[in-house]
Amino acid sequence: MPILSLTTFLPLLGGILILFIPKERKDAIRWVGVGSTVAAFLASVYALTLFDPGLASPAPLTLQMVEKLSWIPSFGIHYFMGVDGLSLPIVLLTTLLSMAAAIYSMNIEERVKEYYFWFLLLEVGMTGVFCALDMFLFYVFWEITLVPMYFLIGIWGGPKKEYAAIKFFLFTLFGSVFMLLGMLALYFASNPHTFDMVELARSHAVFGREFQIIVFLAFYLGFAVKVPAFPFHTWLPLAHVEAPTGVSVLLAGVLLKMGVYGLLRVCYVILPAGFEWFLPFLVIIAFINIVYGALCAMAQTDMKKMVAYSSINHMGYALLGMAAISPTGFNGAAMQMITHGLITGALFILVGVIYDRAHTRDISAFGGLGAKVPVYAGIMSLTCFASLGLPGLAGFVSEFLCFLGAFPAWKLYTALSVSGILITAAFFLRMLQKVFMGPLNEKWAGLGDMNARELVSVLPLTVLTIFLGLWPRLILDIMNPTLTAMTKLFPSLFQSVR
Amino acid sequence: MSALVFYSLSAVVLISALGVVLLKNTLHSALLLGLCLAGVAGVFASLGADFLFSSQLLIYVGGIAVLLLFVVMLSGRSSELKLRQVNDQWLAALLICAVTFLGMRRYIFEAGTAVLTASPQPTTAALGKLLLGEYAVPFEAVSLILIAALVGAVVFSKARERKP
Amino acid sequence: MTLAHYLALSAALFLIGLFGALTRRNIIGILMGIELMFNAANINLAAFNRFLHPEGIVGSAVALFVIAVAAAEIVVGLALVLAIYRSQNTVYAEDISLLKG
Amino acid sequence: MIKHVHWIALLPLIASVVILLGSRDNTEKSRLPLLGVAVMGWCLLHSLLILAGVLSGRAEVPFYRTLPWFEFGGFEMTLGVLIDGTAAFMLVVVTLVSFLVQVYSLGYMHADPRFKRYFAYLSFFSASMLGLVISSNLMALFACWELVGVSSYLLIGFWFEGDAPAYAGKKAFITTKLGDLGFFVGLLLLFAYAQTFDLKMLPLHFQMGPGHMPAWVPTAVGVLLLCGAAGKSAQVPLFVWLPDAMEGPTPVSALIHAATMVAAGVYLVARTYFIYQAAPMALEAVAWVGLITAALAATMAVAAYDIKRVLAFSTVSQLGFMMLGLGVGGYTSGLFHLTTHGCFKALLFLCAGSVIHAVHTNDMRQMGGLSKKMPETFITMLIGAFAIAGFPFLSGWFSKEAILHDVYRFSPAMWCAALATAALTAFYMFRLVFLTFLGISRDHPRWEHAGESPPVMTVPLWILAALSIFAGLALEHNGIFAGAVCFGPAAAAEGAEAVAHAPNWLAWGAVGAFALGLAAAWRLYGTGDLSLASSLKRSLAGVFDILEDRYGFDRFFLALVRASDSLAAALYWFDSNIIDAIFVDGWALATRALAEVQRFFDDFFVDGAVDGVGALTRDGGLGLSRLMAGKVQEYLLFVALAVSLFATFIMTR
Repeated sequence: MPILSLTTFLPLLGGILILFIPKERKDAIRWVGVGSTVAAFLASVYALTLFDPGLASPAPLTLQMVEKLSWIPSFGIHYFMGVDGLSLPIVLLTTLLSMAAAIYSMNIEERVKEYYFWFLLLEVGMTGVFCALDMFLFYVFWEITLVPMYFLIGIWGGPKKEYAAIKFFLFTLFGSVFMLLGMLALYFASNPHTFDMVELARSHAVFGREFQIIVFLAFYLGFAVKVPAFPFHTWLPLAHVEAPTGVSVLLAGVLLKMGVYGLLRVCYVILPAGFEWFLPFLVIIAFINIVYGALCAMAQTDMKKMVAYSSINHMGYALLGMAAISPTGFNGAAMQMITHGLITGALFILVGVIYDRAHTRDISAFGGLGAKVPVYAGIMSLTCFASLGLPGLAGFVSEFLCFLGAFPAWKLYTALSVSGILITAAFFLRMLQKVFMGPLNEKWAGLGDMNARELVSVLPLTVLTIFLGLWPRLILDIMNPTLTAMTKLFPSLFQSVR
Repeated sequence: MSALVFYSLSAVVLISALGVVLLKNTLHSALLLGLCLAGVAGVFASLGADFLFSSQLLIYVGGIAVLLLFVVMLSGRSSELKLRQVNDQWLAALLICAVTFLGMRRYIFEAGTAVLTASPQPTTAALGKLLLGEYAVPFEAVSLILIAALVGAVVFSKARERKP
Repeated sequence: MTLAHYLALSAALFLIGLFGALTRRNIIGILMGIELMFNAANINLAAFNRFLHPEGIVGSAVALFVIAVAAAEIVVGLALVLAIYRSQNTVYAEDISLLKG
Repeated sequence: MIKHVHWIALLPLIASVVILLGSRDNTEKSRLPLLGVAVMGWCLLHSLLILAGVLSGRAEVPFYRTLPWFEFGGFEMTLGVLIDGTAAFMLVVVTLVSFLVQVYSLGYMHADPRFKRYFAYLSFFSASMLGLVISSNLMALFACWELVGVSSYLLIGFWFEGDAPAYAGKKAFITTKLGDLGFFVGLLLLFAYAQTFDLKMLPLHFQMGPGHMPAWVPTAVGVLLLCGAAGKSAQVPLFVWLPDAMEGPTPVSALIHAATMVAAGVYLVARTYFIYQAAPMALEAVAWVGLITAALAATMAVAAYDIKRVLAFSTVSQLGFMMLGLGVGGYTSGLFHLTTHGCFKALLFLCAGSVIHAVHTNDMRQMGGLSKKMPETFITMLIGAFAIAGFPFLSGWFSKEAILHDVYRFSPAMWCAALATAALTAFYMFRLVFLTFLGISRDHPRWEHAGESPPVMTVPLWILAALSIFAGLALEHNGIFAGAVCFGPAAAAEGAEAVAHAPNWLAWGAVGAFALGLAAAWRLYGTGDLSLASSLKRSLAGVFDILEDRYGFDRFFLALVRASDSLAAALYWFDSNIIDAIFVDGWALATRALAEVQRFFDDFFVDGAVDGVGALTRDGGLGLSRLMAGKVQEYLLFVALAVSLFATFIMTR
């Protein structure tokens, strides 16, 4: 039973179904939309039950639930889908966040039909990226995510939505063009010309060092835009601020992971020499991401922009973890992707909740809401604490593993990056203090607490955050074997870091 | 002795030709044309082409020159006699003639080394056989041309009833 | 006398005829110039016949043909002149430019 | 009995969740807080049984049980309990004080609209503190450490309607978090070389001698852990948050900022003492930090007028003493002082709470003569003051005596400073008692309104007072405490024989300091007329201001915060203007300019060429047509021209 294709293309089925529903029947559209995301989530959970974590061997990529059909024989391109310890959790995260975002987006009133169609198409693209194991297919899914996101931001966005949508689109396209070049270079360099990642991974010894470095840089550009790594991050705050709540949940929750996933899956496995050459720069960029992101977040007054910059900070931890090439580091980076997805997804939903009521995200405009909306205040505080890495919540475990992995290899940078945690704590607490504490601002006297829809969309994320924080074994057992095997792939390389 | 004949004949021909070309009065130039044609007939005679000599005299001098005179008389009016007969492109024409002469000069002086050898034979009989034997087709063609010309001339010179 | 003399004579006659045709304003003058050029050609033909192929008579035959054609041509030309004269009241070449480009 | 020790931490956690999510009614009427008190009572009982087991030797010490928590890349993180003498005593102190404070709070917080949530936070705090005490894994300890930080943040900022508590809560969390960074890096360094966090395995790594890990590692880890401890236990650089933390309800101060949380730092140093044994330099650092903190805090306490701030500075000072004790190798004395301090400091805070509850003000200048109005509180507070000041044979005297003894053995100079601080301690404690209870009332309406607190508040006071008197005797009696709480068997023996041959005048030094402090306090404040005190204050105005300003530490940290804010603003400006505007939008402008150039080139050259050819042919055609003017002779002329050219060029070749 092709479970991965099912998980990927169920939303598409839902999308097509939606096209047949007349525009006026908004509720029908909403239920079909949410229904298909729920179906996709159930499919991915079923995939989880099929997954056998122990099956990781030192071969480049040991994949499970593999579907391989020849698609374009003349170029040797296959429809090649498969998952391993690294990609399955992210697929689960994608479907979960899509479900939460879909539920939350039920309050969208204008052009519901298009919204849900684009939304489901986006989900197809995202899930596909993480399952695809043929470079060509990977690139196709990568581009599929771009178009819906452009429309979603461009139509339902905030005041400067067009500018943000265009900037987002061009920026990512700029990156993916170089990625395409890298892909073609790999295709022509491999002697039986192939796009298949597993073959490329096996034949990485064939590629010369300089070749690997250049191709790595091409790929890095494509992924750095998505991560977002330091110089290429300016689209993120803008896109987040302008995107509607449901979309920015997905934007932060999943799209950022495509960058880090790409670096691990493509750059590390296929171009190890390039990755090793770039390592010192990667650590510096990670350090900048962490401290720079945190400091920029501190200077924000707009809640959403602040959370956007905090995502840059958290992705910095993932980069740092990855730069360690140690099993702990990789586990940290992979888990950071999951926990950041959950926490920032919840944060964006919560910011959306207050925005829907108050139509402003300016932190200083609020005050003393703690007494007025206790449930919202409680969940928001919990999520903020999770985001700043309070132990007992998911954020801490992944952050701790990233630092634990990175410290032996890069002592100085890790020690300096730890200051990022303090700055994160500072700006989140400042936000909590300004919004929830102090005298109640009369303007918000009539503010209502969270309604059922919002609670249903945010609670699964919060519960998972707490559960992962207390019992990380749930995720780590899936990832650990694969990632440990990945670190053992290149015994000769990465001596500087051993 | 033949040199004298040649030079005198060529003098007659060239001077009358110049006269035809340069004289203001068309009538005079028509007359001089007749004289020039007669000179040419003489040259034919010096070349031993007896049939040509006679046909030249007969057709050109007798026919065409006289015809020209008629037409000059018909179209001529006293007022035009004094008008300048030469148009404004004479300089260009002079230059072209000079250039052409220079171009042909080499051929004339190089080719003309042949010297008169045998005496001339009567040509009329041979011409007759040739025209009706080998050249029968061109002979018929020429007769057609002549008829066409005849009919054309009659059509043109017929008085027209319609608007002027 | 050598062929060169005759060729010189016919060349001179030809050029005079050409000059006449180009410069005379009166159409009849032009026709006369053309007649001179015909005669120059005939002299050439006769001279070649006499000097280069004394035994043959082709030169004279062609000359004859030339004479015939010239006659036909001059007849038509003069008829035209008369027609133009009658309709345009002029025989000067510059005035007749109906067939302008 | 010791097998269920993990329940001591888990039960309060469950209780806090139940209380928080239980009934919707947030006020006093809900019965849930009693659940919290009951659970804490059970934990206290259980801890006492464990302590009894440990002291009597029946319980297997150190008790060590773990279960696998999660694996990552070949390493295994375990979660478990490690109970030794120190932990047992610490358990008792925490559960005892927590139980008494919860009972006391039933009365103190009765009018609060969020009564239920308060008890939920208290249970959550107790759970995380107990988790910290019993955990066998340094990472789990760090986790509980942060949870304790968060619960203190929640409790300090409990009345978040006001700006001050909210700001104090945030300040407390950020300052402790600053210290925790050091702790965090220390853990990373530790793991980098020891590959484990388990408190049972770690000592082996550190006793293996220099071969196993570079020499600088133990010292670095020790100093970094000290940073964490300094943050949490309010030592010198990072103590700024404790005085402001008094914004929280007084029982909170009593529980968290007197007995338990602030002791966590000392407990951490004690728990990882094997690291400090392997790094004498780090140990000395601990000693010096302790001494400086004790001295500075004592001086600042003298200048404070807010009753809770005085006690806060006193806590910082006593913590300094404990650190000093540990720093000079007096493992047992430091922890003994920690235990006794837990009791009488909680007592003092609760008495202060009862006073504040009565007169509704913190400022001592508005009090005075309350002894007649609140006799029970007065007597218990007096006992507390005597205990902390070091009145002979009370608990404070025993533990402080032990510390002074170890300090003297370490270095007499430090002993003098410590003795001076002890004198100061006596002075400011009695100043506080005399200002509050003796003399004439300086604010008559408040004095009138004041009345003794209800029994639910005074009973815990009496229990604590009794403990303050007898705890010292009980624990000192034939070295019960020393026996259980010592770093390895050798230390116990060496401790005992050291007491024997110390000079006999040493014991009287402490008593002399106590007498001196008491006399000075009586002279200045006891007799009711405060003329001499105010004159003294005017003359030493300069010194007084420095003390008021807490030696500029506050201003330093505020400046630090402002600096980071401006740095953040500058970076954000850089991000949005330089990177965003120039590189990204600039790039867009560049491409648009390029497009403009191309358009110009396209219009001018390519188009121009095409039009040019068209014009050329048209003009050419026009020119040629003039040639065909209908002049027959001109045509003839051209024909002749062609003939002549033919003649000259072609024929001559």
